[in-house]
Amino acid sequence: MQVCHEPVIELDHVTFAYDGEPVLQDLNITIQQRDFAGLIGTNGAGKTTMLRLIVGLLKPSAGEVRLFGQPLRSFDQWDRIGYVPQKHALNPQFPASVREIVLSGLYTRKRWLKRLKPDDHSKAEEAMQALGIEQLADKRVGELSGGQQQRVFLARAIINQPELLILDEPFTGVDEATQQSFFQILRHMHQHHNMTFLMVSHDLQMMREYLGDEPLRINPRLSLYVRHSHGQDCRGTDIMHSLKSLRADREEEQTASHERGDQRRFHDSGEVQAVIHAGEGEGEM
Amino acid sequence: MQVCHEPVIELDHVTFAYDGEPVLQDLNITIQQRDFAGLIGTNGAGKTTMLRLIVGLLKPSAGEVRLFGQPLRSFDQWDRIGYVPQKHALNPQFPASVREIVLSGLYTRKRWLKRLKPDDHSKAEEAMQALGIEQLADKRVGELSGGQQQRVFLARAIINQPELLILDEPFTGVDEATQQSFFQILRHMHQHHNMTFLMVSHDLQMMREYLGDEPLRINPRLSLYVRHSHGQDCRGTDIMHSLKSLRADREEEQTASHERGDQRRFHDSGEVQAVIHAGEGEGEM
Amino acid sequence: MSVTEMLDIFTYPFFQKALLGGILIGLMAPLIGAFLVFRRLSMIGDTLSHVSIAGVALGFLVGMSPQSLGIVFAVIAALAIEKLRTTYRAYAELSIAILMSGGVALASLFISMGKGTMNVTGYLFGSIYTLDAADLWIAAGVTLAVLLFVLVNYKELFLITFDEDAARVSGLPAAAYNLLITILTALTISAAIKIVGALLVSALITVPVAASMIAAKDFRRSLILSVIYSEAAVIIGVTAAGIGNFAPSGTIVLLLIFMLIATIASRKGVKR
Amino acid sequence: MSVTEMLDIFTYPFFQKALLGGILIGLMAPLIGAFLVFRRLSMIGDTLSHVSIAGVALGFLVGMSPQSLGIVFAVIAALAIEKLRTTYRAYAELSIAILMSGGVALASLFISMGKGTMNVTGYLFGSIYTLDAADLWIAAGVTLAVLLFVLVNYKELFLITFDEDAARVSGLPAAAYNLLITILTALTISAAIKIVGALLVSALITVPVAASMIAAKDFRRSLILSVIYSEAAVIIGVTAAGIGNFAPSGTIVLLLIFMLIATIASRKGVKR
Amino acid sequence: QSNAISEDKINVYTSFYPLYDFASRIGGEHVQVTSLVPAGVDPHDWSPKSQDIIQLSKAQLFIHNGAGFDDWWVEDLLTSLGESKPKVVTASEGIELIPADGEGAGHDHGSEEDEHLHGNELNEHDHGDYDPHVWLSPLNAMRMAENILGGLIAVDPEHEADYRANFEQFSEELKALHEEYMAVVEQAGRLEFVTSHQAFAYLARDYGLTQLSIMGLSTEAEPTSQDMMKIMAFIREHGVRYILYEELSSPKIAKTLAEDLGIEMLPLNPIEGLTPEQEAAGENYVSLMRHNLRSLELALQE
Ligand SMILES: Nc1ncnc2c1ncn2[C@@H]1O[C@H](COP(=O)(O)OP(=O)(O)OP(=O)(O)O)[C@@H](O)[C@H]1O
Ligand SMILES: Nc1ncnc2c1ncn2[C@@H]1O[C@H](COP(=O)(O)OP(=O)(O)OP(=O)(O)O)[C@@H](O)[C@H]1O
Ligand SMILES: [Mg+2]
Ligand SMILES: [Mg+2]
Ligand SMILES: [Zn+2]
Repeated sequence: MQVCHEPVIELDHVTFAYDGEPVLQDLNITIQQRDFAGLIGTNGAGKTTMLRLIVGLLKPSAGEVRLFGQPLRSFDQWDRIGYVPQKHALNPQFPASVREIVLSGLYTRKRWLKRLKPDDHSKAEEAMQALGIEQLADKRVGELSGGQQQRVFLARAIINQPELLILDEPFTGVDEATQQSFFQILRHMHQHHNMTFLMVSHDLQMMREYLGDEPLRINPRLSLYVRHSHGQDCRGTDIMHSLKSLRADREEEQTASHERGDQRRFHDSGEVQAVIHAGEGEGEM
Repeated sequence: MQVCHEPVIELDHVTFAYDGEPVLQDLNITIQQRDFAGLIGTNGAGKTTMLRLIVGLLKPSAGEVRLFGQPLRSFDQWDRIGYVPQKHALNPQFPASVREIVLSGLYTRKRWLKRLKPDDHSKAEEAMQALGIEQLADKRVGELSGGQQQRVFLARAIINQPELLILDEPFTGVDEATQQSFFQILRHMHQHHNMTFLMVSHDLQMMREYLGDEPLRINPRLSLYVRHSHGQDCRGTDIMHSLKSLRADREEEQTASHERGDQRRFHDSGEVQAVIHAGEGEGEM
Repeated sequence: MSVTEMLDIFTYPFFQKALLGGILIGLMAPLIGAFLVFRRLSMIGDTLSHVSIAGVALGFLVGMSPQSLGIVFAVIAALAIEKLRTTYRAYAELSIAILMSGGVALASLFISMGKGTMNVTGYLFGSIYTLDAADLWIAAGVTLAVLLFVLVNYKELFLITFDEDAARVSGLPAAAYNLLITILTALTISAAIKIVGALLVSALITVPVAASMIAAKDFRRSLILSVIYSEAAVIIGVTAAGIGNFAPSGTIVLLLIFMLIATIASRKGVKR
Repeated sequence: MSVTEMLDIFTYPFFQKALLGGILIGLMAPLIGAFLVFRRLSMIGDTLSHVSIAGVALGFLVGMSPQSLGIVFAVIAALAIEKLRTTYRAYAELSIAILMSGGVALASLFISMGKGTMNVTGYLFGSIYTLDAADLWIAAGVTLAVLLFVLVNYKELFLITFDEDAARVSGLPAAAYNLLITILTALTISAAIKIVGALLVSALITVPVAASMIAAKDFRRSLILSVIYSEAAVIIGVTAAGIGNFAPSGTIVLLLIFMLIATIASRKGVKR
Repeated sequence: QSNAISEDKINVYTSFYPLYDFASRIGGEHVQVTSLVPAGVDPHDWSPKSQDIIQLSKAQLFIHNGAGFDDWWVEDLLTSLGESKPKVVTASEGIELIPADGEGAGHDHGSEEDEHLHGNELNEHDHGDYDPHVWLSPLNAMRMAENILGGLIAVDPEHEADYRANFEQFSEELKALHEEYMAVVEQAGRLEFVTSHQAFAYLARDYGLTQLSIMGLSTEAEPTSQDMMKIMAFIREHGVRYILYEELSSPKIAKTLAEDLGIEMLPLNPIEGLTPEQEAAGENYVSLMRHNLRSLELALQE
């Protein structure tokens, strides 16, 4: 097995029911390192439920979830994971500034009880720049528009540059231009940094353009689009760097072509690596 | 002036600031009967603010808003208006069923203190069918998925078949298929029923496809796509009827063609009727 | 104790009045309580009773009717709560906490200024065993007022409680409605507290609603269920306290809390 | 009264102790209060003090130390609140209201079972003018404990208060943290109540935080500002009450509320 | 009740009204008496103000009731004074206290740590164990007056003679009151009386009466059904025609019984304070006890 093919997310015969109402049944999914997995499904199909099971906010009624090969029960490397939920528990009157919330993406297990360093503040600055909210840094989050708020939570998710980024409808309310540039950052991260993605979206077109047209059916209502990356890793480790390379790309494009829609088509020869045994009774435990 | 050209929404030198921070300045916009107006703008441009000004949830710091020709202060025909906000004040533990919330779309001024009739219940049934949530009727809204909840609020907005429907990012979290079918219902209503629409969306493509490619700039960050309809009115008045005609359309399409994307292009010879005098100092008061 | 002896209690007028009064308040409290709890004002009963003390103390101090001043203070407090509720719209319960502090502080100030005899608390707290005919009539009036208000305005109350913005956009005069709810709340609660005591009223406003919202999926059913919880607790509680010789209010409230815990346990709750 | 006469009050040991005790509690209360208010537990001070009464009454009844039982009850109540807070996660303030009813009901039951005078409340309520050296040491200890806890765990507390799910996903042992916060809250509040009285503690937990959240845009500043509000009210209030001979707690709390109203008025609030 | 400390008089502070009355009578012109807790204010709702403490620290004598009535805050208050404490007199000292539970079976509190020091005060027991309403019997009042006399003499031996003379005079009045009570009891048609709260146990003991109360000593407790039924049974059985009630704390319970049983209500004042009207009418402890006697006389008729 190649180094990059280690499983990052494994659902092993996972079943879940809310109050006796089954939502997910006997799910077997493996997402590997450097996969970009897009989860698509109708409303109520169980996408959010699945993501919450993966990050441990829900406990499966049967089966096991493993992250980076470790069962969730004993998993403790939460700094390797970033998660943007579908809905935020943001109280509009909670006095927290954009900067504070973005910084809180760094408050992971490893850093408990440690003070923030100047370096951390520049990371926050970069993350905010990446989402175009650097001007809003000192505003109260509750006073932002819906899309601006979503950008804050996206900035929080990438500030830590986690190895696995789990995004539940991350573009909700975000304007077209920011969607494009953020997705490009994600793509750059996917292709040139050792990162794995699991993303829910209803934007079929955007998903298909990057992830190809051959989804894997998890069950009748859920399908997974996966693209694997073998791109060369680049040395830059800061978000700013992704942003710069993105900007360079953009300028290139702008000088090269003006045709709309073109900038989206970046297909490379990614092979689908997700292993899915939906519905099967066995599978490697 | 033609009968269908009566102004429905008029912003007359409207200015608004939050806590001294100006958001909208000297806005002059007129949306007329049977316009389908799409409001597009970057995050934080002031779209939601504008819609909240129009429905009276915010008061302009200067200027006047008129609905159906009447200044907002004295406006009282709220049953002619439907509004779906960007964010819902839905507490997930509030015990309200889908049916109750959809029915609450009928609780307009005219019906205060009146009991609901059996007719009203069948209207609710239709509205729920239109959004594909009839199976969820007796579930608690807080227990639905994000997209399902949004569908509930869309159903509530159309149950009353208002003359003016104001939608703030109505497709948030709604799956692709439902987006399509709901947008088709809206289009049918626009073309064949005397209805006016004001809709905010970040889905440029969907907007452009129906509303054309020539937006009116309101200010550097906001633009309005408008399409006017002169379509023949049809007699049906129930939502079910829109749905049925939609289904008929669909079947037709399905037999006629299989090309993706095609079903979206319904341009008819709508002329742009919105009158915009952004930034001008005067204009008809 | 033989069964006859046990049933003997039902022949006592004070007990009959307690049962009747309890049934009336037990109907009214959760009906108005639902609209308070879902506005995050579940502690309003406790707060109004504490603020009233300030009014009563002031009444003694300036030689006006303590009881009327107590009610005036309750109404003013309710209006202040309504005002603060819009300021803290996302933390509405803060309005209650602020008024609580302010009310107790005023009371302590007035009490410390007072020279005369003021048995301040005595003016406020009733007990379910000490109802007289006038109390019963007031209880009946309050209950009827609340019942009519809720029945006639059910749709409006639902909408304004569930989604105040939507209520405004559908033309409901929200400010006027809020004012009406506020004043009715202050009046009925302070009347009820005077009759059966603050403990019972505060609990009957809150706990049945807390239990019913776990058990019911829709609002109408939750409202009905809360009345059922409340009446069951009152009837069983008054009877049990009567036969078993416990403090009646305490018994009713503990029964309610027991019913709440049973409801939560039976539903097991939604796993987070 | 001449200025010298006015300043004379500062020479009295009881007044010096009041000032010192007030400054200590005035530091500690809003620091822990912020994490309570934003969890919607702003009434926890009132509730714990009422629940303690049940413990004290039980102490009298069974002949155990009333004061220790009072604290035990406060801790149990805080744990129950934490449990109910997850059941009513979207209406967390309901957990407070339920415990309030339950606590008062238990107290009424125990009191009515006891035959003695049960000077129940006396065990609970201190006054800022009656501090002794031991009280000051306890106040200092409580303040130090809270200060250290908040300083050391600032990031964790911010995250768990702002977004509990995010805290879990970033690996914070949320359940353990919640337990820790809960128990620390119960202990410090019940200690502080015994020392300076329930009125002052409840108000200092809530009102400065309510004012600062209106004035400050970020959490750190709002926390600092709440301490400034609180200390300003304590120092000015204790001094004014000392010179003007008013009830000290009442004066401090009314000053706080005045500062709150001034803050709201100066900000005019965001129009809805 | 002037608040100022008088330089040329003995400054006496008392915790509540009857002690104020007693101390004024005995101290006469030599003393300036102030009552701390305003009459009738529940001590729980009261907290001292700065002048209270300052002046208390300058006072020569502080008299409080004891017997569980005011100990808990007196103790806090006194410790807060530090060194400059006045002499403290516990007025109930030496009176044989009645255990709080009417049955007389005291709890065993022996093992309990006594956090609430009573300093120089009387009983080792936790408060709450005894009925604190000692002042409601003229005989006890005499004993309390004696204690106050002792305190005054201790702080101001110079005027011992005057104090003794005043005490004798007051004592005569109390004796006269005692005689009147004896006379009423002698002519009584019955020896039981029914009250709302159990505040008159000392009176009952000293005059061989039986007090039947609906509720115990605590005003915080709720009546239980047995409380109500027992008293009703008693009233019916013995043909009681009057129920004695405390105007301020519990009129409703008495009212309920009176209404249900068709009997009458008579006020019985626990004399914890004076209303402004009573003060204006020149009432005092003795005159109020006479009013109580009027009610009692009616209640004790056959
Ligand atoms: N309650 C508020 N207090 C202060 N400023 C606010 C408030 N709400 C919005 N704003 C500011 O007003 C501007 C306009 O906000 P609005 O919500 O109207 O934007 P929008 O166009 O709807 O954006 P989006 O596409 O993100 O929904 C933003 O810059 C925002 O920061
Ligand atoms: N708290 C809950 N209690 C009970 N049922 C729930 C709860 N949350 C979700 N469900 C149900 O579980 C199913 C899956 O919900 P989930 O949120 O995972 O859907 P989803 O795929 O994310 O949908 P969407 O695209 O709308 O976000 C839905 O049918 C929903 O009604
Ligand atoms: Mg979802
Ligand atoms: Mg918006
Ligand atoms: Zn039609």
